[in-house]
Amino acid sequence: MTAPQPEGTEATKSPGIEYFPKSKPWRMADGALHLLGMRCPHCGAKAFPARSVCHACGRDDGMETVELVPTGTLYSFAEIHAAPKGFPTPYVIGFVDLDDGVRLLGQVEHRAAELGMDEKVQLVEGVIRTRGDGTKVVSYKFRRRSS
Amino acid sequence: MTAPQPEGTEATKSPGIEYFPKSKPWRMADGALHLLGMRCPHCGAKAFPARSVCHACGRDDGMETVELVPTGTLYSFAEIHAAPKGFPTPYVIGFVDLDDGVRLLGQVEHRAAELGMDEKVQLVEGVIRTRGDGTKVVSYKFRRRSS
Amino acid sequence: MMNNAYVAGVGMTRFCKMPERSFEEIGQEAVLKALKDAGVERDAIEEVFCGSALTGRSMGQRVLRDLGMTGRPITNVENACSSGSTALREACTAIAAGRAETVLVLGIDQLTRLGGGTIPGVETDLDPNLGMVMPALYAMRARRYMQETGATRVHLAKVAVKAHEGGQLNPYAQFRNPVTVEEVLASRMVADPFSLLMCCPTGDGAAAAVVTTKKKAAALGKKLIRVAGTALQSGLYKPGFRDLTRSELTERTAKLAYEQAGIGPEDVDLAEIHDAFVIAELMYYEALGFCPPGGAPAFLESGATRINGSKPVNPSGGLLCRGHPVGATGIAQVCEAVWHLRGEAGERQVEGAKVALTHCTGGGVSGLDHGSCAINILVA
Amino acid sequence: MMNNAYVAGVGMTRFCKMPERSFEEIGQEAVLKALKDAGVERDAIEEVFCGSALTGRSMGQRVLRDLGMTGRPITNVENACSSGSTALREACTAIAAGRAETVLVLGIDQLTRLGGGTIPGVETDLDPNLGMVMPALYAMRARRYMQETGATRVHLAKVAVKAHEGGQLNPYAQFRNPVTVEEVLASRMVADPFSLLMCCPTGDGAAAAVVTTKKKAAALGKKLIRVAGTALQSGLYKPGFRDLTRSELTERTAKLAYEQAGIGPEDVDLAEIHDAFVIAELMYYEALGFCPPGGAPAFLESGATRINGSKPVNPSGGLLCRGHPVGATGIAQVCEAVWHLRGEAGERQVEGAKVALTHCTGGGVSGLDHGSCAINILVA
Ligand SMILES: [Zn+2]
Ligand SMILES: [Zn+2]
Repeated sequence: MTAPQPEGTEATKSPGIEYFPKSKPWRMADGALHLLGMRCPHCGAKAFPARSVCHACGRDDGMETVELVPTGTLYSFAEIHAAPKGFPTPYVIGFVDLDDGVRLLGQVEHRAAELGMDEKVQLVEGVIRTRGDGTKVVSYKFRRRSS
Repeated sequence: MTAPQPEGTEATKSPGIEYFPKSKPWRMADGALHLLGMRCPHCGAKAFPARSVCHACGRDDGMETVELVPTGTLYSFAEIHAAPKGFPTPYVIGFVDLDDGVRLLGQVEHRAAELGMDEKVQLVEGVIRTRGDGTKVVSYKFRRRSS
Repeated sequence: MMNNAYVAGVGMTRFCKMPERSFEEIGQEAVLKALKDAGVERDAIEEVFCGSALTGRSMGQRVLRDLGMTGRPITNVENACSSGSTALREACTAIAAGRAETVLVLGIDQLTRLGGGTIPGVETDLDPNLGMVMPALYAMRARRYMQETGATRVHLAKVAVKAHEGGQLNPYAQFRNPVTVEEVLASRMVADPFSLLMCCPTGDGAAAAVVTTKKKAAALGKKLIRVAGTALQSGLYKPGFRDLTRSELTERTAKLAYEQAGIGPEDVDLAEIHDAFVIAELMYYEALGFCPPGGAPAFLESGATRINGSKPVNPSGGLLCRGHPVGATGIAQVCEAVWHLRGEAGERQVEGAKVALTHCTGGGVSGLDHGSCAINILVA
Repeated sequence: MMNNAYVAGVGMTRFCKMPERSFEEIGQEAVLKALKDAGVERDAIEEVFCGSALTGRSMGQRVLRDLGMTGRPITNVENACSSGSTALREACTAIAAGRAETVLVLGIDQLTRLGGGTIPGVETDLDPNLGMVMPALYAMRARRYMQETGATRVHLAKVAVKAHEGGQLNPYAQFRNPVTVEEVLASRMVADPFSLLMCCPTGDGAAAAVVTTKKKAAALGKKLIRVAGTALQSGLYKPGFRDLTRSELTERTAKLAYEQAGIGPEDVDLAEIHDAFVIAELMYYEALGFCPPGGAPAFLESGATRINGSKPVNPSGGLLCRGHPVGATGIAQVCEAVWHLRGEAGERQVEGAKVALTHCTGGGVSGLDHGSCAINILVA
């Protein structure tokens, strides 16, 4: 473990695992990963990660933390062959528009040749990199929807 | 050896030694260290290290490389107790005005309590730090003149 | 604001990998060349702006020290790839405000000091932690652009081929060789659909310009070249959908620059644009108004943007071939523009050029098109 | 240049170690406070300048993104300890040139991101490679100053004691405790003759100001506070002897600032100066003209520079006690000045203050007094 973890998270129970972001802003339910984002009660704007000021209307009171939907559409992707240390090449990274309108960047669990544009994907948990000491960094990733 | 050395310097013969600056801009003669500086043939200005433009008159032709005198006067000094890695504390650093007018910063081979202001010093070669792999970094330093 | 600043002199180092030189030496070479080109002494410089992104702190002071040129106001600015152009904009503003009459602008970076690889991200941003690298952002733009316009990887490769047509004529360029479509496509994959020759190289370099009032510029006797427009903008934040085949930031910045200069894209004789990756050149043809949205592949194939075409773009070789020491690029573009406007660009001269546009954009920040974009319009 | 910019609003975070917060959050807190203090909406801001030295790149863009405040010109500036003040000077110039009417200035750094210890030097400079650290430069100044003036370590300690007199009344200060001469002398040795409490702490923080035209400031209804002088200079290179007990750079910059404002040191009601180390405060009393050369120890002992003295200096606690997140300091000084000029400084209020001076200097470059110095004069 290279980084301190908040007490009670799975990370404290699984040596060799670290989450990114460290605050683990998601909840697993029925095999799907639900990211915790912001919703502005004044204008309805959503964003990820959560924050206390609304980027859209500028209000800084009462921002709600909400679960984003775990499904979306792959807008575009690239297969990376030259990457910083610890990211095992090749890997695919893509922009996904979640069905509730928030766009996310993240790794996609497939090779580029297997993917198409506008493919339906879902959020899953997975290893995104390995640190020098062997620690696996776990974050949200995308997987093609079987259905 | 962590750094490439120009061929034929002592460094290539002494593993575990590295010079700073790497170009080793000095010559040893009669036990004294003569730094190689710049002299402007147009206005007479001197500076260390050597460069191809005169800071004083702005001419950029014909700058000469000259040996600076190895003796000078300690203008002020401080004894450092908190330093970056590899510099073994405490050590003393001081400003020395060489007798030909160039001011140098460098380590002084004595504790602060042994030194006085305006003390006469001379340039010597010595270890200024030790790298993580044990390599000694050798540079110019100051020593009180016995005479 | 009155755009009343004139470029009186320019100079730059060759762009290439120079790990054996200090950044101070690299910067000094560009400064001395610009002073000589302008025909001014050191003391004529009242202020200095230095744009750099990745090399160090107090860069202007460090470069100018051994030249005996400190002792005046030196302001270091950073705006990623637009750092050099941002410095020029501040210089023009200092002149417009009457704060100074003659100002030195330096752009510099030494990427070989970073130890190779792609440029590191800022750790608090999500994207680099998730595995994002700058080529991938443009690669995703390219994949979507190809899907929407029908462009192919051959079109992408042709951008690199054109860049090398210019670069091989440019003594300041990092690469001096011609390349073929086949060579570009066959180079090793970096971020699919981009192969290595579809990405600008890393390297070192500096570029400088002396900017002054009309009166002083006229007294120096060089052809008068006015900075008729100098616009800077930052990207709009969108946490949701964004059309990655368009650059809202470059479109918005270009509109402001054209307004300032009182011209339109049709008046531009020559443009130096931010082709950090091949798709960038195509996207920015459209964002700068040189061709309609989606029309860039055909516009490229028409030959319009070659040196002897109707709208020459990147005769220098651009970032793809001249190279891209980040903070230096904006001022290198100004050097190139000035040489063309004076008729001093040698073999790569765009004949009769009277209006030149320079464009930089960069700074990867999640949710923005880019951190910043700067566009200058120079008029002879 | 016409100095016609007014400070309409200010705000800052507490300065302290905040490794658990992102620099974006820290900066946003300061920005929102300044906007609220000025009573302006986000959209009123036409341009942004962000001064920071050590934290990251495209800092302004990163801080403003989640506030939905990108999409306008953002210019990042760096001048070591003078980064924040340099940003203010560019903002005032943009207003003077008519480029913008209402400008946000942000100063920010998060030194806890650096992993502790003294601030790293730039590797191409000789000094840090030879073992130089910033406290040692000032420690050498102090040793020479003591030899030439007869000042003692007790005088040095009394500077820290005075700083904590102000800091303990300042809710934004990193330290809120009083200290005694004995405690200062007994703290652990850092760079003889300096013990720990003679050196400013490292920490994190941000400060922001809204600067605008007289007309807009008046419409906002706050007391009018004009930036009557804003001067920036860089140190002169001397490869030979230099009198380290004087600061040629601060003297030169102060002269320009006083000329711009049409005042002299005798007119200053309150000064926030760069006491990064105790000797700095004494030297800068002299360089700013508050007392004659060599007269600083007696001036300090007279009590003149305490909050209720004839020339209050650093009622905030200064760098020694309020703290010094490098890029934030210049704007924190402006916040403090504005609060005093408005009569809003609470327990540490300098009564009846009409003219305030802020002073920063820093950037270790071998052979220069400092890389840069910035002085602002604010007049109510
Ligand atoms: Zn809202
Ligand atoms: Zn000379």
